[in-house]
Amino acid sequence: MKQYWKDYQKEIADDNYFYVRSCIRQNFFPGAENLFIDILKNKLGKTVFEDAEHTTCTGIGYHTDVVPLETTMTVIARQFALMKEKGYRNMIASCVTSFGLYSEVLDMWKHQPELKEKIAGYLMEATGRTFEEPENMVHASDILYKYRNEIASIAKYKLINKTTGEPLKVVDHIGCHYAKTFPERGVGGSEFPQVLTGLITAWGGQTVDYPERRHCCGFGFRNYLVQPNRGYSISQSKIKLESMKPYEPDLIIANCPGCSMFLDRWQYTLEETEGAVYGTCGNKIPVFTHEELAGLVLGYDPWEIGLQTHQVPVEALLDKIGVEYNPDLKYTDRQGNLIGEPELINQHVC
Amino acid sequence: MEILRQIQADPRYDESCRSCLNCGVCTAICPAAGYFDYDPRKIVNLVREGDETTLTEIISSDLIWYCGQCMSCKPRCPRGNVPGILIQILRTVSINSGLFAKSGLGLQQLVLKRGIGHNILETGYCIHPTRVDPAVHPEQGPVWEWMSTNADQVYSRFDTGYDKEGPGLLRKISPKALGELDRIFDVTGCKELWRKIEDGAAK
Amino acid sequence: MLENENHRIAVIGAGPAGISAAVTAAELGIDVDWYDKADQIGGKLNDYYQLFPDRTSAMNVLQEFDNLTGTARIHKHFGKAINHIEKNNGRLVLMSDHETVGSADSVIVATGFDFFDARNKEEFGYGMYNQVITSPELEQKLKTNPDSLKFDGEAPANIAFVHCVGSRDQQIGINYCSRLCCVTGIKQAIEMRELFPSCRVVNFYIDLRAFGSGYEELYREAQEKHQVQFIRGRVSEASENQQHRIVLKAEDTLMGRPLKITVDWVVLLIGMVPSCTQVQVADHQCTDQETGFLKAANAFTGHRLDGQPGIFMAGACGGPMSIPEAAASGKAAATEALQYLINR
Amino acid sequence: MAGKRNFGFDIQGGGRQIDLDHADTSLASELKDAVNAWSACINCGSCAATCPSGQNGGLNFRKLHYQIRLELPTLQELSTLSSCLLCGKCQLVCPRGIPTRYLSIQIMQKTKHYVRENIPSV
Repeated sequence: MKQYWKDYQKEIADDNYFYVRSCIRQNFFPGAENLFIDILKNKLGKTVFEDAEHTTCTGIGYHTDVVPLETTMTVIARQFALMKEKGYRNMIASCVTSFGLYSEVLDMWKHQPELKEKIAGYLMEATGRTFEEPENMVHASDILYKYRNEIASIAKYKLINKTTGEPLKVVDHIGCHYAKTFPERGVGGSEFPQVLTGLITAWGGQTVDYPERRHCCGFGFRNYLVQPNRGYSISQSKIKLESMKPYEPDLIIANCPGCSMFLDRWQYTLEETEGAVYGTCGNKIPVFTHEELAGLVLGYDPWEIGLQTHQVPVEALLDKIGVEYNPDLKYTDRQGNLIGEPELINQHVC
Repeated sequence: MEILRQIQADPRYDESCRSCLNCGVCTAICPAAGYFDYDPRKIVNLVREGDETTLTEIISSDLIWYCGQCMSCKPRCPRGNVPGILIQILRTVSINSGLFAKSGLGLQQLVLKRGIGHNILETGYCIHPTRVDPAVHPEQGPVWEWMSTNADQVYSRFDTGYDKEGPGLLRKISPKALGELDRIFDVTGCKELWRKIEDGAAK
Repeated sequence: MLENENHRIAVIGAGPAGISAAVTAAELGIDVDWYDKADQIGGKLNDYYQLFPDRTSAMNVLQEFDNLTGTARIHKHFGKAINHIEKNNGRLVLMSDHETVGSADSVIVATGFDFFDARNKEEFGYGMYNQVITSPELEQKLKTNPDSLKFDGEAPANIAFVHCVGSRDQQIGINYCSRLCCVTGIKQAIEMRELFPSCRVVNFYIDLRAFGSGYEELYREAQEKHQVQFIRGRVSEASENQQHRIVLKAEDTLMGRPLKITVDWVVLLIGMVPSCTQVQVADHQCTDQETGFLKAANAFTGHRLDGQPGIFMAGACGGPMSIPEAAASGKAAATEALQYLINR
Repeated sequence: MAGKRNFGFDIQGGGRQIDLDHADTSLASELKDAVNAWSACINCGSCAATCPSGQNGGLNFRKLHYQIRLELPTLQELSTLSSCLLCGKCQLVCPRGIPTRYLSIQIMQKTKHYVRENIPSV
């Protein structure tokens, strides 16, 4: 008989990582991945390698049914081939859907070795490459979970309200493809994964358990990507936001780039269409990725890690924690010149 | 080939569609079932009944296009079924048979293929800042509009490698890598699938 | 009948099957060495409130059982779990961990079952949410402290029973049906309606297996007389709201629509699993590979364990079983043991 | 602020979910007192299987009865009962002895008002 899911722990390699990026994270959270690499290299002293030749895993194409299974498998085999060529065995995926898909592919190959042979043939034919499966395959949030206490020991800030001394109330949202597809591959299993809760509590915050905690953010692939279908997508986020609202969370964190983006953007849309606001004091709830949360407690500059690319403004939260920042640099370029400002959304002060 | 045999020939079939208890745990937490007139439990049953006329009907209908692929159904099923994966199979068979074009939602495959599909082969990414047009993405809000219109400056702030060859944020994927992707798409039948989507939609 | 008057039978377990086996053997004139890990007879019967289908008091049944056990031929050795049987020169040696406790010419294994640990079904939040309890816990509350079933000092407004928890579920590696949970849920639903007449009681089931004598009648009584609601759909997840009530999601499969309900109590009807103290027989695996319960050499004809002369099984160590079934099985095993000693 | 912009899609849904916390069971309460064995149904479907009107689609007596016990059906769902011929075949086959023909009449009578109020043309 299986163990209790919440006790489930998985093996997370301790160094020498091969990092594969996420399409959505790069687009919408452009500071997050470089921040993650920087934390690994410069704060934790790890070796992490990014190969310029790696590409999308085709996950969004696969889940929108425009890329067939064997194509996706072969593209994934190509990523494995790059990793092997560079001498790495431990893979970190930035994207939760990539991670889920890598897990799925590895599982199918385990049960159907002839399929793996077939894919090896395709890869050879198309690229002349050969691959080996990674020894260790994790999601980026797993790494931060593994080193959460080390990060806490060098953190500049805690997830604590500076004025009241109370821990911040943090909603954790786990991307569905992180553990629902393979519960044993997620820290803590599929029902109550510990991967983000671990970060929140190690860094001084308090997790919020609300009824729709396990509900999907509603990305739904084709249900978002085609404009008239988006009602499905926003309705699911609305279910979550309405359910968490009474708990007055200070912050939402998500390990999936899609979830992070949708929980951020749909708050804007819901205010525009229905006048609904889910945070306190008439504010929306800031949404962070796991890298951004780590960066924040480690004292990185909020604008250097990309918090200005969020639709929900983060300043009220930064003030609550006591994070130092220069408001004048929010919308500037690398040289410090103002790029121009997005249309401002009202922000209230409690 | 009969529809049922095509479904059963998919390597994902065995892991997704065993016998069903009709307990409804899948439908209970399915985001699509709360939103559409859609019931993943019934899909599993229809496939297991295996009636060709019914199967032809469902793969010609909107019914198979509601699922959002979150896979919330997977960890709960007491028989280890995965309706979300069965849906992937049904969609594949629907496209291969051309029947997808009989459904309004199925026909959206053309937009998705020309969007996501072409993005992958042209940029190496499923999505790219230059291809998320604020005009058709008003819900992305003013910050995205700002990022998208000032992409070079915004993205370069975080990585000078933006849109250049070499590692880094949204690097330009090399012609060599794009060439490999293109050949993979050829060899593994993706281009063939795309032809079917274009042809089916044209009819 | 028996040529050698010194033959002894050991009975391991003092639940309904063990009681019945020990009493029967003693009545037939054989000395019985009786073992149980607990200090008293009755096993789980001690924890029950009322028994289905006729709601007999569990204590009365236990008292009646106890009255039968006072014969001189029964020798109680309680407070020690026998977990291993060795063979030595035709004698069966009883071991507790690695210590020899006794020996016998024939052994009846009646070690019963354990309840499924509901924490393994994490989606129901058992062990996390106070308002999620199991059926034996409800039984205990009904028996000793019905007041503890109030919610915030008031009669609960809604109670849900969740069937098939730890049964018929590949996710936790238990594919068999525990059979008795259905009727337990029906009985307890009635008890809750009687205790709190204003309370809505809903049973979430996949198939209602009211197989025993009087069970179907009890089901109908629950529906008609007590207005217990039955919804055909397995609960998919339980979560806690701000008032610490439990929100359940299921599909009403008869409507073909998802369904949501907020309740004050969730009672998980947990299934039966092999006992952690189930006896291991030396040099042989007598358990069913699939279920882990003991398995008779030929379940159609008797209670003999395969390849184990003199060892018999009785009751729920062989799989989910009701109390009358376990008692009958204990009686049958005792007569088979006697037959064995005569024919030996 | 609401409705300020057209986003190209509608926000709705959730209507498929049966919400037992807020379901209207007033009709069920009335019927419970009026009809013997009201709650004895085991959803075997014998009534629907033998129903002449049900053969043509529309009315599913088993489902309608079940639904009323959960929530108030929509007008459209209730109006399917208008095709009931009151032939009583359902009553002959019910294994739990529910007086289904009488039940059908009772549902019609008790919802007449409701149906009239909501569809003025009826």
